[in-house]
Amino acid sequence: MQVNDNKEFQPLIVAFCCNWCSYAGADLSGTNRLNYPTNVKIIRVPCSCRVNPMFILRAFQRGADGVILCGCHPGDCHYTSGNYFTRRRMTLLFSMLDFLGIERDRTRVEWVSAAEGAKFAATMNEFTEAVKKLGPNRRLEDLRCRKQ
Amino acid sequence: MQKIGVFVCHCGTNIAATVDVKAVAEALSHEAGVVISQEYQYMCSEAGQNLVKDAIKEHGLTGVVICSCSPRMHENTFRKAAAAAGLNPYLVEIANIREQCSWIHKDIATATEKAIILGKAAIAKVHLNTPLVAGESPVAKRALVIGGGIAGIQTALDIAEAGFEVDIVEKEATIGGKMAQIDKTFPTLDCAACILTPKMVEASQNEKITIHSYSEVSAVKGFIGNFTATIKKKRRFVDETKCTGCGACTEVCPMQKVPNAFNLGLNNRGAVYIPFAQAVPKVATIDANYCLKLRKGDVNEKVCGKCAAACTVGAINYHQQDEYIEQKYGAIVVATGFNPIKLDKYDEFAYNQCPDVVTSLELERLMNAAGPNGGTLLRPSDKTHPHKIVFVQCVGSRCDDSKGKPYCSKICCMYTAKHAMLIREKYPDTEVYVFYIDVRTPGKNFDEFYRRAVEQYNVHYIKGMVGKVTPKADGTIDVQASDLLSNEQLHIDADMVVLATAIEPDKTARPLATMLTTQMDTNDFFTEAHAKLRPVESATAGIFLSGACQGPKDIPETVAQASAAASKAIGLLVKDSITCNPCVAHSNELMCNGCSACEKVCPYGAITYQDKEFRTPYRTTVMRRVASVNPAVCQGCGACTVACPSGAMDLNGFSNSQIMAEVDAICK
Amino acid sequence: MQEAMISKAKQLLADGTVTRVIGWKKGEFAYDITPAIFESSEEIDRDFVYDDFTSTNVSKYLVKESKKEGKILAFLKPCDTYSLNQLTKEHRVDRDNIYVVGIPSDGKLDIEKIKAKGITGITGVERDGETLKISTVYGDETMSVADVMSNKCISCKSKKHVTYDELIGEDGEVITSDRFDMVEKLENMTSEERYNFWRGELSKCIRCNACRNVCPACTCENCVFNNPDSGVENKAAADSFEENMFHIIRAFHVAGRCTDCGECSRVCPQNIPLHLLNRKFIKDINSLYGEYQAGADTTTKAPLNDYTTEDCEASIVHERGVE
Amino acid sequence: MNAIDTLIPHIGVVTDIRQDTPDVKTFRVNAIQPDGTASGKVFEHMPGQCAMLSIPGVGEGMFSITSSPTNNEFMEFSIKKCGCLTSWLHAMEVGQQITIRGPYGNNFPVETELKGKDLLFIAGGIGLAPLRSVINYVRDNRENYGDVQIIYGSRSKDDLVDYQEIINEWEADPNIQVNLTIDREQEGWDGHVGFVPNYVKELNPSLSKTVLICGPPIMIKFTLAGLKELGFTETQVYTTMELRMKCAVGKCGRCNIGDKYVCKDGPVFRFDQLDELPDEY
Amino acid sequence: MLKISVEKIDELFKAIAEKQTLYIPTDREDGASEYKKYEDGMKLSGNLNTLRSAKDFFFPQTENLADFKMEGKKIEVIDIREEAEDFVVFGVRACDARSFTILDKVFLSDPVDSYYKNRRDHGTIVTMACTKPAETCFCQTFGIDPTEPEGDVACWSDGESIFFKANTEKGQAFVDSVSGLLEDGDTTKLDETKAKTKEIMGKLPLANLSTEAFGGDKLMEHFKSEKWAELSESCLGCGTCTFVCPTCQCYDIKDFNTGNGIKRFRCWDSCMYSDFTKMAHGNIRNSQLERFRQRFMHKLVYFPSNNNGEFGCVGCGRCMSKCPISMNIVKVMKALEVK
Repeated sequence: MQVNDNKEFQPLIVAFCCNWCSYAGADLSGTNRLNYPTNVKIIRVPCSCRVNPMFILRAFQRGADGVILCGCHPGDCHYTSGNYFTRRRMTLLFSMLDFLGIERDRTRVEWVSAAEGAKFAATMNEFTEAVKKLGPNRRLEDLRCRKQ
Repeated sequence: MQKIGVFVCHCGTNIAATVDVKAVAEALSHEAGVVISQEYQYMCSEAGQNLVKDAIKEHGLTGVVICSCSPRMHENTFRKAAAAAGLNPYLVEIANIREQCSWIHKDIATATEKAIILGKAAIAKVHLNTPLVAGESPVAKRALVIGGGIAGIQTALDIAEAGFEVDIVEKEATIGGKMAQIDKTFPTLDCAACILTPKMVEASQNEKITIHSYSEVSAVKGFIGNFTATIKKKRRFVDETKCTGCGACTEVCPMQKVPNAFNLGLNNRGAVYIPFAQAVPKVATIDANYCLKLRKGDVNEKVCGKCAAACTVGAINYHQQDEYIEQKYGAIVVATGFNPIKLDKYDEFAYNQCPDVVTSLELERLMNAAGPNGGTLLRPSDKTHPHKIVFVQCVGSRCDDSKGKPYCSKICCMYTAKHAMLIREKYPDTEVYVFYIDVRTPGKNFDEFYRRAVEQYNVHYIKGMVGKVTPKADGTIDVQASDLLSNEQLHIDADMVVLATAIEPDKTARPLATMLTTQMDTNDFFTEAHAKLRPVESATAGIFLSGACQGPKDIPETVAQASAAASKAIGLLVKDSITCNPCVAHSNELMCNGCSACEKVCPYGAITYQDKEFRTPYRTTVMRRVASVNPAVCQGCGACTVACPSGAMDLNGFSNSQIMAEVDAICK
Repeated sequence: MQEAMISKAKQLLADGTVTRVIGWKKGEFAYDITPAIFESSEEIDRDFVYDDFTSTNVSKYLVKESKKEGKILAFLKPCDTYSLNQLTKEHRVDRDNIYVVGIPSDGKLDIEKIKAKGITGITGVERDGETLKISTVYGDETMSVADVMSNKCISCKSKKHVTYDELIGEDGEVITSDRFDMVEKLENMTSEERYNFWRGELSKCIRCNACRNVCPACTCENCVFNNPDSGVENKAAADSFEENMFHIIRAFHVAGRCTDCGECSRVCPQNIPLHLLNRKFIKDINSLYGEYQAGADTTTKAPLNDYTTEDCEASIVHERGVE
Repeated sequence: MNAIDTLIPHIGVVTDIRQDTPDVKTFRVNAIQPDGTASGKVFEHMPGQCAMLSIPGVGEGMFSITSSPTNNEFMEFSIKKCGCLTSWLHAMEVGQQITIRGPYGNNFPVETELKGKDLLFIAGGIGLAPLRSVINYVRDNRENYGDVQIIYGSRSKDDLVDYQEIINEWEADPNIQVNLTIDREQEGWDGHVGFVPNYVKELNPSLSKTVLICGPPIMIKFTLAGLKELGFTETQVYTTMELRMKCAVGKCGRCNIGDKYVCKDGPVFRFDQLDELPDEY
Repeated sequence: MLKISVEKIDELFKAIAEKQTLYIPTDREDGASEYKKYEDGMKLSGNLNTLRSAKDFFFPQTENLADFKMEGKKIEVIDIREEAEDFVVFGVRACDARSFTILDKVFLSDPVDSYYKNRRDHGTIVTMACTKPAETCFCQTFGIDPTEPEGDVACWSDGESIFFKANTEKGQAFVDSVSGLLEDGDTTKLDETKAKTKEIMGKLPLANLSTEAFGGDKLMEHFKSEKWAELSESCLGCGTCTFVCPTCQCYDIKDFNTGNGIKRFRCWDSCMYSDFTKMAHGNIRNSQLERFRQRFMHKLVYFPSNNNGEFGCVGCGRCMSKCPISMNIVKVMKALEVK
């Protein structure tokens, strides 16, 4: 959690982006100077299917307020099928988090192609706003890691 | 202790305008393990790279973090620079502070703060980077082409032309495939045999090409550059090396009631046969299901044996056994082709009841000079000349029910136009009706061809569906249809009905795909590695796709793809070895459960299992099934790492601990 | 039934079909039954038991036992056969080295439920049809069997054996149960209510690992929670996050593989309804990817190792149910 | 709360690092004085006692203190690289702080049973580390002991721990007999070649000696058998056990073998004592 | 003897809770009882015993030992210990009360564990005599009389009143602090209750369980017994028995990196766990047999050997009812005592 001058809650968003589509899409939104908030920090993975649920939990444990996963559009996976596995895994994981009462808007999967710089920026803006509304992650945080 | 060097790039003002690069370098210099933290105008310039190289040498760096533009831009640049300075290139990490920081943020304070965090994440990751060495794997200089139709022949010829050995495996007694059965080709109407058979001969005479006819691939092991295939040469009871193809045996065979498969059962042949006059290899084959001697069970019994007696070179061998050949290949090309679908489910077209309802492929044979009627179009039932022929389009194609196929078979519109035109030209007294859903003629000279059929040859094209085909007592066939344009019901008294039957991949394709660990779509067409960019490669490295096994195609498309697949294969075969991507998965055998979850999600078939002996703490051993990843095949997607419940599977360059370290650093 | 099983076991031992038998062994009281391996007729005569309290699923023991020399006879209840099939599918057992005798089960009793009725000092339990007679040092008690049926049996999903070499008695059918009712009830709560419910439950966890160690799907050579390199290793929940994480990851790792045998909840010393987590996954899989019963066969791909191009998007989680 | 708890460690600073063999490094550790300088010892100890060293976040492990108690300037630890913590320690540079607590365990009975005795030290590989403390203690109190003989062997010349000290000090000491051996012939080695157990038998030490032995389990096993053949009894032989512990104060239960806690009742045992323990070490 | 009427127990609780933190056993939704911090309206459980033992109060499942700050090559140790606040644990049974004696022998022996001692110094244990023992009870095997519990203050109920007796100075201070609510009472009915309980004790199935075959002198005999293989064959290697046991005290020390520093904490560990003795150089107990044996040998042989014959078990019966496969110390004792 970052606190800026006007003390508005600034969520920490971790975005896992696949190397081939979404990371390139994020680059493109940079190239096109499309703004999105600094709250979003991107981690590059080869494919969205590399993202283990453990990584997502880890992010929440360490103080992330939202986690978003971006990959190639279904059918466009560089590895042909990776994002299909991602889709099932994340659907089930998010459903479980929801079942445990973790706010469902803290997690999201979005397909962003290398050409969709605008979509990337828009998605990040939207997601950050959504998480901002939820306030700090309290239900899935580790108190030991909370910043003073 | 790690010695990490951090290099922050200004990128002119691209970064420096919104990120306080000095502050970033300063902040990162305090991170654990960082021994040098510098900033520079243009890191990617030669001077910038030298800065990195010098620091590596001077400080004995064990890791390098470059805070600059996207790794997609210059990761390779910096990796090369590191390698030049003697540092393993995979000990370099890039923090993307341009595309994903300076270019999207405006506020210097927050952008700088973010850049520092991204730098810290890269440092955290590089702490856990391990030197990776790209492996090399030798390439066997030989290709296997599965299927000997026009696709397989063209691929084999092209590969042989480039100087590599090629084996064609064809399950039938001759190569040639479907094209050999076709009469004329659209849109030029030249004779198929005239253009195909020379190619067949060329293939048989090419020193680099070995044709295994009447054979199938029974096992494939290995991976790109290093496949081992087992080829089963089915016994044909004729010694190929002796047989001259004279045909004497076929003439003396007393069993002449074998449906002639080449003519689609429209006439009969002997139990010993040569499929057609220009067959390659031109060698006789005995059909054991019909041969009087072989059906007896005991070949030593004195039954028939006329063919052996007639053979002057002693090629007939009733004792012949299946033969298995094992061969190493660098590349495999799949060219298994297609077949018309079975029409069992289409009772409405009376295909099974009425001999005068034929498929288009059957019509090809009926019209072919080498066909059952010597090229005169006669009704199969009474050998009379048909005066009214109805063509039905899309039989089994573009179906949304389970009877047929959901896709368009692509070639039917054109060959029907061809058939209609040929019939009208040869038999002007014959009326031709074509019932279609819509006519699809994209292709060079295709639409002109179709229009010629309509305008010049007066073929009656009727947009509508044929509802029912009923054979009548007088030998004619009642075709009940609807004309969608005039919106009326029609009844046509036809002499013949020709069904443009959908085509489907050959039945051998699916087991083959399993053997090759390649992917197929739900229609059993092989899936290409990328629908647009890698249309002739399968997702499994070293396996290429040629012809209709990948999707419906006409002859020119097939030949084009065959040559494309050949060139891809050649591109592989010219290499002595292939460099493997070192960022691949690897399994920790001590933790592996052998549960096969990873194998199930691997799109490349890179994971295999073996039973391995492990020592227990009690000086005994235990056998355990464990996974191993073939680094030459693995492409590094990481799907397996998540499927693995025990965490035995991890990915080089993006390991669990590396990604978690990045998460930790970002969330700190 | 016990007699038939004993004579079957003795027969198979005598004719050399098997060298060992896995079943259940009598305890100190009427209910404290332990899974056991018998190697002789004498041991079987002395200790073998099959009654209302033999609820332990012995399939998991076969991971180790089937790798030993000599075939082992396993008496499996219908639900246990699903576990065995799943283990066979995952190559965790050597099915050829197991002789499965399918045995019927009309539901097992839960001693905790009996004790929860305030009954203590139990010296004997006798079943007479649907009535249970319990003798205690404080006098005798009677109660209805249905009242103390174990939870996993109340929501029984199948009386059918999906794998066996031989059956004793008639095989049953897959049955429809209301096993998803509680999951649904939770789904219909608000997010806050669900959160409070699960905090209440999971905060009871003492991380004894009984759920994991009894689970037939948890047969990893080295569990991620024991592996210091996995990044999630932990021994005790030092924070509520770790309580959540352990159960989320465990449920996720068995998702699509859990046969819903109910052992996790049965053994939990803190009575946490852990099976609800697994059932949530099962329910989701069934509704999103088509009915799937883990262990029903040994060939079908597990739902998480499979996909279709038409699968729903993860956003479905945001669209359905109660916020 | 101001009660002292041994679980709360002190800070030590690594002031010198010596690469002894390819996988053994010896670390010199000093206490941090109130003025921030590094000097002196963190605590006093007896020969054979151990200390828990740790890098917070990496792990904590028990190591023998290899320097002699008679050394008042610093403590030393010879550590072989074999796991996560030791790898980290090996990667340390001078100036690195570590946490240290102790001393733990019992010691070789240098002031009681061993006093006045002829001593024979037998060590293999890193097994010299715990004995070095005793050897130097004995050298510094030479008048209290009889003959002193050291038989030390390793895989190769490069694997001899403290080689410089051995040749410069021990071999130069007229009051000590040093016998070195390496497993296999090696260029530049003109000393004895052969395994320690065989060498011991060859040297046929006097039965008057009390033996202190430390090394790999297999070496200890065969050497002990050899000593018995020569006529030694178990009451004459001391060893120190491997250090698998966590709390080091006999409470966490990890090093419990029979009714003994290695961290508290050991690590030094006489062989006749070990006979009374279950074979779990 | 001083007493309070059962109806007024809430008043007593309130009075205690006003001065210090009070924990009482109370029923939760699933019928099991557990110790909870007393709040108004909370009811004392009628169950024989709590699901978890009372050891948590002095030896919690996880506790922080120290914090570290790391910067460059520097390490800073932060002593996070704080003086504990006074608290009362009410309703401890005789078995659990004895467990503190056993835990004291471990944690208060040299070197004293300050974390444990801190809580011990500040905790007052108020025990409650049993009236309705269960079949799993075998405290009498270890010389514990459930009708005469130990503890700082012992309590008895005769159904109408609760009687108090201070056993220690701390206990006396506690009784004095609430003496305003207590009155002198007649113990006739209580003596009857005690007698009745004693009678039941004699009838319990495990009444005759004996420790005769065990103790420090039987070390090798039992260690080498062939029975361990059969006893341990179905053990799952979970920690249920250990974690519900009032006397098990093995622990692990771990570091947790919060991102801003290191927290060193200790947590319960179990000798039944496969990685309990796993260290960088290997594992000394690789099989479940060895680990299973260790746990019972420790309670029945090793501990008495070091503690004048006192056993490491108090017969509370928790492991008997909670073991997933119903293997337990009683079965072990019965198997081993047969020669």
